[in-house]
Amino acid sequence: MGLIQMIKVLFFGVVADKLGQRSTDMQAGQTLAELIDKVDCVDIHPLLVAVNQEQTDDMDYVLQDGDEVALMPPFSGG
Amino acid sequence: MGLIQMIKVLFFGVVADKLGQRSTDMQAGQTLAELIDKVDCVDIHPLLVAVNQEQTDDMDYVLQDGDEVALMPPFSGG
Amino acid sequence: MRKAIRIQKEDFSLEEEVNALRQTSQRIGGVTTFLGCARDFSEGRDVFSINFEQYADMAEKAMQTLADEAKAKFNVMDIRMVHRVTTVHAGDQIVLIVVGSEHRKPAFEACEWLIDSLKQRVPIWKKETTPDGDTWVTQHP
Amino acid sequence: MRKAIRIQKEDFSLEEEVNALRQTSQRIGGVTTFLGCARDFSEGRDVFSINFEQYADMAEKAMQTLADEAKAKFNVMDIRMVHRVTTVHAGDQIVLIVVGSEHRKPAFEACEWLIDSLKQRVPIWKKETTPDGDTWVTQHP
Repeated sequence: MGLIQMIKVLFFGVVADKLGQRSTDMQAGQTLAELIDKVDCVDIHPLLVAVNQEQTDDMDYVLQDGDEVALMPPFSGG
Repeated sequence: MGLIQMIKVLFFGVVADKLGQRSTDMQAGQTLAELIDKVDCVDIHPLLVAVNQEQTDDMDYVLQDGDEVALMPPFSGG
Repeated sequence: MRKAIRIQKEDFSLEEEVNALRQTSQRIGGVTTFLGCARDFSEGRDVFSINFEQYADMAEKAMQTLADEAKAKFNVMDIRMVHRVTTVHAGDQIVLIVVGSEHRKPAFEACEWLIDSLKQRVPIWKKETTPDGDTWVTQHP
Repeated sequence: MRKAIRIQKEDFSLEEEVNALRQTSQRIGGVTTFLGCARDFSEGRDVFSINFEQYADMAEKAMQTLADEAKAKFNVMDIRMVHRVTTVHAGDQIVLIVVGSEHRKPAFEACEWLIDSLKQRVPIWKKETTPDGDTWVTQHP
Protein backbone atom coordinates (compact mmCIF):
# COMPACT_ATOMS: atom_id res chain seq x y z
CA MET A 1 0.00 0.00 0.00
CA GLY A 2 1.30 3.47 -0.95
CA LEU A 3 1.58 6.61 1.16
CA ILE A 4 -1.67 8.21 2.24
CA GLN A 5 -2.46 11.06 -0.14
CA MET A 6 -3.15 14.29 1.70
CA ILE A 7 -4.67 17.67 0.95
CA LYS A 8 -4.24 20.93 2.85
CA VAL A 9 -7.41 22.73 4.02
CA LEU A 10 -7.23 26.44 4.90
CA PHE A 11 -9.81 28.43 6.90
CA PHE A 12 -10.30 32.19 6.79
CA GLY A 13 -12.15 34.94 8.64
CA VAL A 14 -15.18 33.84 10.63
CA VAL A 15 -14.68 30.23 9.45
CA ALA A 16 -11.25 30.13 11.12
CA ASP A 17 -12.64 31.80 14.26
CA LYS A 18 -15.50 29.30 14.48
CA LEU A 19 -13.26 26.26 14.03
CA GLY A 20 -10.51 27.66 16.23
CA GLN A 21 -7.90 26.76 13.62
CA ARG A 22 -6.49 28.21 10.42
CA SER A 23 -5.57 25.00 8.60
CA THR A 24 -5.65 21.24 8.78
CA ASP A 25 -4.59 18.23 6.71
CA MET A 26 -7.20 15.80 5.38
CA GLN A 27 -7.18 12.78 3.09
CA ALA A 28 -7.44 13.09 -0.69
CA GLY A 29 -9.91 10.94 -2.66
CA GLN A 30 -13.07 12.50 -1.23
CA THR A 31 -15.26 15.07 -2.97
CA LEU A 32 -15.46 18.72 -1.95
CA ALA A 33 -19.04 18.09 -0.76
CA GLU A 34 -17.85 15.27 1.51
CA LEU A 35 -15.03 17.38 2.90
CA ILE A 36 -17.32 20.35 3.66
CA ASP A 37 -19.75 18.00 5.35
CA LYS A 38 -17.01 16.87 7.75
CA VAL A 39 -15.99 20.41 8.62
CA ASP A 40 -18.42 21.96 11.05
CA CYS A 41 -19.00 25.29 9.26
CA VAL A 42 -21.98 24.51 7.07
CA ASP A 43 -24.07 27.23 8.76
CA ILE A 44 -22.00 29.90 7.02
CA HIS A 45 -23.88 31.07 3.92
CA PRO A 46 -22.62 31.42 1.37
CA LEU A 47 -19.49 29.42 2.10
CA LEU A 48 -16.95 30.17 -0.63
CA VAL A 49 -14.58 27.44 -1.76
CA ALA A 50 -11.29 27.60 -3.63
CA VAL A 51 -9.15 24.71 -4.87
CA ASN A 52 -5.54 25.60 -5.61
CA GLN A 53 -6.31 29.34 -5.32
CA GLU A 54 -9.19 29.27 -7.81
CA GLN A 55 -12.80 29.68 -6.69
CA THR A 56 -15.02 26.73 -7.61
CA ASP A 57 -18.66 25.66 -7.32
CA ASP A 58 -18.00 22.07 -8.44
CA MET A 59 -18.81 20.16 -5.24
CA ASP A 60 -18.33 16.80 -7.01
CA TYR A 61 -14.65 17.49 -7.63
CA VAL A 62 -12.56 14.63 -6.18
CA LEU A 63 -9.64 16.05 -4.23
CA GLN A 64 -6.20 15.05 -5.49
CA ASP A 65 -2.98 14.55 -3.59
CA GLY A 66 -1.41 17.91 -2.78
CA ASP A 67 -4.54 20.01 -3.49
CA GLU A 68 -4.98 23.15 -1.39
CA VAL A 69 -8.61 23.78 -0.40
CA ALA A 70 -9.78 27.08 1.15
CA LEU A 71 -13.08 27.46 2.99
CA MET A 72 -13.97 31.12 3.17
CA PRO A 73 -16.76 33.47 4.22
CA PRO A 74 -17.90 36.07 1.65
CA PHE A 75 -15.15 38.54 0.86
CA SER A 76 -15.21 42.07 2.26
CA GLY A 77 -12.13 43.78 0.87
CA GLY A 78 -12.10 47.14 -0.81
CA MET B 1 -35.41 111.53 -26.55
CA GLY B 2 -33.30 109.46 -24.07
CA LEU B 3 -29.98 107.79 -24.57
CA ILE B 4 -29.86 104.85 -26.98
CA GLN B 5 -30.02 101.62 -25.01
CA MET B 6 -27.21 99.28 -25.89
CA ILE B 7 -26.27 95.66 -25.44
CA LYS B 8 -22.86 94.00 -25.67
CA VAL B 9 -22.49 91.04 -28.06
CA LEU B 10 -19.54 88.65 -27.62
CA PHE B 11 -18.27 86.12 -30.18
CA PHE B 12 -16.22 83.00 -29.42
CA GLY B 13 -14.23 80.34 -31.23
CA VAL B 14 -15.07 79.80 -34.88
CA VAL B 15 -17.82 82.47 -34.65
CA ALA B 16 -15.22 85.11 -33.73
CA ASP B 17 -12.85 83.85 -36.46
CA LYS B 18 -15.63 83.99 -39.08
CA LEU B 19 -16.73 87.50 -38.13
CA GLY B 20 -13.19 88.75 -37.62
CA GLN B 21 -14.16 90.34 -34.32
CA ARG B 22 -14.60 89.29 -30.72
CA SER B 23 -17.31 91.74 -29.64
CA THR B 24 -19.59 94.51 -30.82
CA ASP B 25 -22.28 96.83 -29.42
CA MET B 26 -25.83 96.64 -30.73
CA GLN B 27 -29.15 98.28 -29.87
CA ALA B 28 -31.44 96.90 -27.18
CA GLY B 29 -35.16 96.42 -27.89
CA GLN B 30 -34.80 93.70 -30.50
CA THR B 31 -35.32 89.96 -29.94
CA LEU B 32 -32.51 87.42 -29.85
CA ALA B 33 -33.84 86.00 -33.15
CA GLU B 34 -33.59 89.43 -34.80
CA LEU B 35 -30.07 89.98 -33.47
CA ILE B 36 -28.84 86.58 -34.68
CA ASP B 37 -30.38 87.27 -38.08
CA LYS B 38 -28.30 90.45 -38.39
CA VAL B 39 -25.06 88.70 -37.46
CA ASP B 40 -23.72 86.69 -40.36
CA CYS B 41 -23.06 83.44 -38.54
CA VAL B 42 -26.30 81.55 -39.01
CA ASP B 43 -24.56 78.72 -40.87
CA ILE B 44 -22.99 77.53 -37.60
CA HIS B 45 -25.09 74.67 -36.23
CA PRO B 46 -25.88 74.49 -33.46
CA LEU B 47 -25.21 78.10 -32.53
CA LEU B 48 -25.27 78.39 -28.75
CA VAL B 49 -26.56 81.57 -27.14
CA ALA B 50 -26.09 82.97 -23.64
CA VAL B 51 -27.66 86.09 -22.16
CA ASN B 52 -25.88 87.47 -19.11
CA GLN B 53 -23.74 84.31 -18.82
CA GLU B 54 -26.69 81.90 -18.83
CA GLN B 55 -27.44 79.66 -21.83
CA THR B 56 -30.88 80.22 -23.33
CA ASP B 57 -33.08 78.84 -26.13
CA ASP B 58 -35.68 81.61 -25.86
CA MET B 59 -35.23 83.40 -29.19
CA ASP B 60 -38.23 85.68 -28.49
CA TYR B 61 -36.45 87.28 -25.53
CA VAL B 62 -36.33 91.08 -26.01
CA LEU B 63 -32.86 92.37 -25.23
CA GLN B 64 -32.67 94.89 -22.39
CA ASP B 65 -30.29 97.78 -21.86
CA GLY B 66 -26.95 96.44 -20.60
CA ASP B 67 -27.55 92.80 -21.49
CA GLU B 68 -24.50 90.77 -22.47
CA VAL B 69 -25.17 88.32 -25.31
CA ALA B 70 -22.72 85.60 -26.31
CA LEU B 71 -22.85 83.76 -29.66
CA MET B 72 -20.90 80.54 -29.37
CA PRO B 73 -20.08 77.37 -31.30
CA PRO B 74 -20.61 74.06 -29.46
CA PHE B 75 -18.28 73.71 -26.48
CA SER B 76 -15.25 71.43 -26.63
CA GLY B 77 -13.63 71.69 -23.21
CA GLY B 78 -12.56 68.77 -21.06
CA MET C 1 -6.78 76.36 0.29
CA ARG C 2 -7.46 76.91 -3.42
CA LYS C 3 -11.05 77.29 -4.62
CA ALA C 4 -12.74 73.91 -5.13
CA ILE C 5 -14.15 74.91 -8.54
CA ARG C 6 -11.81 76.90 -10.75
CA ILE C 7 -10.29 77.62 -14.15
CA GLN C 8 -6.59 78.39 -14.32
CA LYS C 9 -3.64 78.64 -16.67
CA GLU C 10 -1.14 76.72 -14.54
CA ASP C 11 -0.93 72.97 -13.95
CA PHE C 12 -2.66 71.31 -10.97
CA SER C 13 -1.78 68.44 -8.64
CA LEU C 14 -4.12 65.44 -8.48
CA GLU C 15 -2.90 64.53 -5.00
CA GLU C 16 -3.37 68.06 -3.64
CA GLU C 17 -6.95 68.21 -4.90
CA VAL C 18 -7.84 64.74 -3.56
CA ASN C 19 -6.27 65.55 -0.18
CA ALA C 20 -8.14 68.87 0.01
CA LEU C 21 -11.40 67.01 -0.62
CA ARG C 22 -10.67 64.22 1.87
CA GLN C 23 -9.97 66.75 4.62
CA THR C 24 -13.59 67.92 4.45
CA SER C 25 -14.88 64.75 6.13
CA GLN C 26 -13.80 61.41 7.59
CA ARG C 27 -17.13 60.03 6.45
CA ILE C 28 -15.88 59.95 2.86
CA GLY C 29 -15.48 56.25 2.04
CA GLY C 30 -14.99 56.51 -1.72
CA VAL C 31 -13.25 59.08 -3.91
CA THR C 32 -13.54 58.94 -7.69
CA THR C 33 -11.49 61.09 -10.02
CA PHE C 34 -11.42 61.80 -13.72
CA LEU C 35 -8.26 63.27 -15.19
CA GLY C 36 -8.31 64.41 -18.81
CA CYS C 37 -4.94 64.67 -20.59
CA ALA C 38 -3.82 65.88 -24.01
CA ARG C 39 -3.20 63.01 -26.39
CA ASP C 40 -0.57 62.98 -29.12
CA PHE C 41 -3.13 62.26 -31.78
CA SER C 42 -6.84 62.79 -32.34
CA GLU C 43 -9.20 61.55 -35.06
CA GLY C 44 -6.26 59.91 -36.78
CA ARG C 45 -4.17 63.11 -37.04
CA ASP C 46 -1.05 64.09 -35.13
CA VAL C 47 -1.65 66.95 -32.71
CA PHE C 48 1.29 69.20 -31.80
CA SER C 49 -0.55 71.31 -29.24
CA ILE C 50 -4.02 72.31 -28.06
CA ASN C 51 -4.98 75.87 -27.29
CA PHE C 52 -7.97 76.55 -25.05
CA GLU C 53 -10.25 79.58 -25.16
CA GLN C 54 -12.98 80.35 -22.62
CA TYR C 55 -15.85 82.73 -22.01
CA ALA C 56 -14.30 83.72 -18.70
CA ASP C 57 -17.27 85.43 -17.08
CA MET C 58 -19.46 82.39 -17.71
CA ALA C 59 -17.20 79.32 -17.63
CA GLU C 60 -16.31 79.12 -13.94
CA LYS C 61 -19.90 80.04 -13.03
CA ALA C 62 -21.19 77.20 -15.24
CA MET C 63 -18.79 74.76 -13.57
CA GLN C 64 -20.04 75.85 -10.13
CA THR C 65 -23.63 75.31 -11.29
CA LEU C 66 -22.74 71.77 -12.40
CA ALA C 67 -21.16 71.01 -9.01
CA ASP C 68 -24.25 72.32 -7.19
CA GLU C 69 -26.55 70.27 -9.44
CA ALA C 70 -24.46 67.11 -8.96
CA LYS C 71 -24.56 67.47 -5.17
CA ALA C 72 -28.37 67.75 -5.31
CA LYS C 73 -28.82 65.00 -7.91
CA PHE C 74 -26.43 62.37 -6.52
CA ASN C 75 -25.77 61.51 -2.90
CA VAL C 76 -22.22 62.85 -2.77
CA MET C 77 -20.42 64.85 -0.11
CA ASP C 78 -17.91 67.03 -1.89
CA ILE C 79 -16.72 67.94 -5.39
CA ARG C 80 -13.64 69.63 -6.83
CA MET C 81 -13.22 70.64 -10.50
CA VAL C 82 -10.20 72.27 -12.14
CA HIS C 83 -9.91 73.11 -15.85
CA ARG C 84 -6.83 74.61 -17.44
CA VAL C 85 -7.13 77.28 -20.14
CA THR C 86 -3.76 77.64 -21.81
CA THR C 87 -1.67 75.89 -24.50
CA VAL C 88 -0.97 72.24 -23.73
CA HIS C 89 1.08 69.49 -25.37
CA ALA C 90 0.81 65.69 -25.48
CA GLY C 91 0.69 64.25 -21.98
CA ASP C 92 -0.24 67.54 -20.26
CA GLN C 93 -3.10 67.63 -17.77
CA ILE C 94 -6.25 69.50 -18.91
CA VAL C 95 -9.12 68.84 -16.54
CA LEU C 96 -9.64 67.16 -13.17
CA ILE C 97 -12.85 66.15 -11.42
CA VAL C 98 -12.81 64.75 -7.87
CA VAL C 99 -15.92 63.44 -6.10
CA GLY C 100 -16.14 62.13 -2.53
CA SER C 101 -19.06 60.24 -1.05
CA GLU C 102 -19.91 57.73 1.65
CA HIS C 103 -20.38 54.92 -0.87
CA ARG C 104 -18.82 54.34 -4.26
CA LYS C 105 -21.78 54.12 -6.66
CA PRO C 106 -22.91 57.78 -6.37
CA ALA C 107 -19.27 58.89 -6.61
CA PHE C 108 -18.88 57.11 -9.97
CA GLU C 109 -22.22 58.39 -11.26
CA ALA C 110 -21.54 62.00 -10.25
CA CYS C 111 -17.97 61.99 -11.63
CA GLU C 112 -19.07 60.70 -15.05
CA TRP C 113 -22.08 63.04 -15.15
CA LEU C 114 -19.82 66.01 -14.30
CA ILE C 115 -17.32 65.44 -17.10
CA ASP C 116 -20.11 64.67 -19.61
CA SER C 117 -21.97 67.83 -18.53
CA LEU C 118 -18.83 69.98 -18.49
CA LYS C 119 -18.29 69.15 -22.16
CA GLN C 120 -21.91 70.10 -22.93
CA ARG C 121 -22.41 73.16 -20.75
CA VAL C 122 -19.13 74.94 -19.93
CA PRO C 123 -18.05 77.54 -22.55
CA ILE C 124 -14.51 76.35 -23.26
CA TRP C 125 -13.22 75.58 -26.74
CA LYS C 126 -10.14 73.77 -27.95
CA LYS C 127 -8.19 74.50 -31.10
CA GLU C 128 -5.72 71.83 -32.18
CA THR C 129 -2.49 72.58 -33.99
CA THR C 130 -1.86 69.78 -36.49
CA PRO C 131 0.46 69.25 -39.48
CA ASP C 132 -2.43 70.64 -41.61
CA GLY C 133 -2.84 73.83 -39.56
CA ASP C 134 -5.09 74.95 -36.72
CA THR C 135 -8.60 73.57 -36.36
CA TRP C 136 -11.34 74.16 -33.82
CA VAL C 137 -12.56 70.93 -32.27
CA THR C 138 -16.31 70.66 -32.62
CA GLN C 139 -17.11 67.15 -31.46
CA HIS C 140 -17.00 65.96 -27.88
CA PRO C 141 -16.14 62.27 -28.26
CA MET D 1 8.74 50.82 -10.74
CA ARG D 2 6.44 48.99 -8.31
CA LYS D 3 4.24 46.16 -9.60
CA ALA D 4 1.04 47.49 -11.19
CA ILE D 5 -1.16 44.98 -9.32
CA ARG D 6 -0.22 44.36 -5.70
CA ILE D 7 -1.21 43.89 -2.07
CA GLN D 8 0.91 45.58 0.56
CA LYS D 9 0.95 46.60 4.22
CA GLU D 10 2.28 50.13 3.72
CA ASP D 11 0.42 53.18 2.41
CA PHE D 12 0.46 54.12 -1.28
CA SER D 13 0.56 57.39 -3.22
CA LEU D 14 -2.30 58.20 -5.60
CA GLU D 15 -0.10 60.55 -7.61
CA GLU D 16 2.74 58.01 -7.96
CA GLU D 17 0.36 55.36 -9.27
CA VAL D 18 -1.36 57.73 -11.72
CA ASN D 19 2.00 59.00 -12.98
CA ALA D 20 3.30 55.45 -13.41
CA LEU D 21 0.22 54.63 -15.49
CA ARG D 22 0.41 57.79 -17.60
CA GLN D 23 4.04 57.10 -18.47
CA THR D 24 2.95 53.96 -20.33
CA SER D 25 1.44 55.93 -23.22
CA GLN D 26 0.78 59.44 -24.50
CA ARG D 27 -2.35 58.09 -26.13
CA ILE D 28 -4.07 57.97 -22.73
CA GLY D 29 -6.70 60.72 -22.86
CA GLY D 30 -8.66 59.84 -19.75
CA VAL D 31 -7.64 58.45 -16.37
CA THR D 32 -10.24 57.35 -13.83
CA THR D 33 -9.39 56.43 -10.27
CA PHE D 34 -11.26 54.97 -7.33
CA LEU D 35 -9.79 55.45 -3.87
CA GLY D 36 -11.39 53.61 -0.95
CA CYS D 37 -10.77 55.06 2.52
CA ALA D 38 -11.65 53.95 6.04
CA ARG D 39 -14.65 55.83 7.42
CA ASP D 40 -15.12 56.77 11.05
CA PHE D 41 -18.45 55.00 11.22
CA SER D 42 -20.23 52.18 9.44
CA GLU D 43 -23.82 50.89 9.59
CA GLY D 44 -24.54 53.51 12.25
CA ARG D 45 -21.75 52.36 14.61
CA ASP D 46 -18.47 54.08 15.44
CA VAL D 47 -15.46 52.23 14.07
CA PHE D 48 -12.11 52.63 15.85
CA SER D 49 -10.06 50.61 13.38
CA ILE D 50 -10.32 48.03 10.61
CA ASN D 51 -8.07 45.02 10.38
CA PHE D 52 -7.65 43.24 7.06
CA GLU D 53 -6.91 39.55 6.53
CA GLN D 54 -6.12 37.97 3.16
CA TYR D 55 -5.58 34.58 1.55
CA ALA D 56 -2.17 35.68 0.39
CA ASP D 57 -1.46 32.98 -2.20
CA MET D 58 -4.77 33.71 -3.94
CA ALA D 59 -5.57 37.42 -3.42
CA GLU D 60 -2.94 39.08 -5.61
CA LYS D 61 -3.47 36.41 -8.28
CA ALA D 62 -7.23 37.12 -8.24
CA MET D 63 -6.56 40.87 -8.61
CA GLN D 64 -4.30 40.20 -11.61
CA THR D 65 -7.05 38.05 -13.17
CA LEU D 66 -9.52 40.94 -12.75
CA ALA D 67 -7.12 43.36 -14.42
CA ASP D 68 -6.61 40.95 -17.35
CA GLU D 69 -10.37 40.44 -17.70
CA ALA D 70 -11.04 44.20 -17.59
CA LYS D 71 -8.48 44.88 -20.32
CA ALA D 72 -10.18 42.28 -22.54
CA LYS D 73 -13.75 43.33 -21.65
CA PHE D 74 -13.39 47.13 -21.88
CA ASN D 75 -11.34 49.13 -24.34
CA VAL D 76 -8.77 50.39 -21.83
CA MET D 77 -5.01 50.75 -22.13
CA ASP D 78 -3.61 50.23 -18.65
CA ILE D 79 -4.69 49.36 -15.11
CA ARG D 80 -3.09 49.65 -11.67
CA MET D 81 -4.59 48.20 -8.46
CA VAL D 82 -3.19 48.42 -4.93
CA HIS D 83 -4.88 47.01 -1.81
CA ARG D 84 -3.50 47.38 1.70
CA VAL D 85 -3.70 44.51 4.19
CA THR D 86 -2.95 45.91 7.63
CA THR D 87 -4.75 47.78 10.42
CA VAL D 88 -6.20 51.12 9.33
CA HIS D 89 -7.97 53.99 11.08
CA ALA D 90 -10.53 56.60 9.98
CA GLY D 91 -9.27 58.50 6.95
CA ASP D 92 -6.58 55.96 6.01
CA GLN D 93 -6.30 54.76 2.41
CA ILE D 94 -7.33 51.13 1.77
CA VAL D 95 -7.60 50.46 -1.95
CA LEU D 96 -6.76 52.26 -5.19
CA ILE D 97 -7.78 51.48 -8.76
CA VAL D 98 -6.40 53.48 -11.69
CA VAL D 99 -7.54 52.99 -15.30
CA GLY D 100 -6.22 54.77 -18.37
CA SER D 101 -7.84 54.74 -21.80
CA GLU D 102 -8.10 56.77 -24.97
CA HIS D 103 -11.65 57.88 -24.18
CA ARG D 104 -13.42 58.37 -20.88
CA LYS D 105 -16.44 56.04 -21.03
CA PRO D 106 -14.50 52.74 -21.00
CA ALA D 107 -12.26 54.12 -18.23
CA PHE D 108 -15.30 54.78 -16.00
CA GLU D 109 -16.86 51.41 -16.82
CA ALA D 110 -13.68 49.45 -16.17
CA CYS D 111 -12.90 51.30 -12.93
CA GLU D 112 -16.35 50.67 -11.46
CA TRP D 113 -16.36 47.04 -12.65
CA LEU D 114 -12.94 46.49 -11.07
CA ILE D 115 -13.88 47.72 -7.59
CA ASP D 116 -17.23 45.88 -7.72
CA SER D 117 -15.48 42.68 -8.84
CA LEU D 118 -12.65 43.06 -6.33
CA LYS D 119 -15.22 43.05 -3.53
CA GLN D 120 -16.81 39.88 -4.97
CA ARG D 121 -13.78 37.91 -6.08
CA VAL D 122 -10.64 38.84 -4.13
CA PRO D 123 -10.16 36.91 -0.85
CA ILE D 124 -9.70 39.78 1.58
CA TRP D 125 -11.79 40.25 4.73
CA LYS D 126 -12.21 43.18 7.07
CA LYS D 127 -12.84 43.02 10.79
CA GLU D 128 -14.01 46.24 12.41
CA THR D 129 -13.16 47.22 15.97
CA THR D 130 -16.18 49.03 17.43
CA PRO D 131 -17.30 50.06 20.95
CA ASP D 132 -19.15 46.68 21.06
CA GLY D 133 -16.06 44.61 20.16
CA ASP D 134 -14.65 43.13 16.97
CA THR D 135 -16.92 42.07 14.12
CA TRP D 136 -16.26 40.61 10.70
CA VAL D 137 -17.84 42.64 7.93
CA THR D 138 -19.99 40.40 5.76
CA GLN D 139 -21.79 42.84 3.45
CA HIS D 140 -20.22 44.71 0.61
CA PRO D 141 -22.32 47.88 0.44
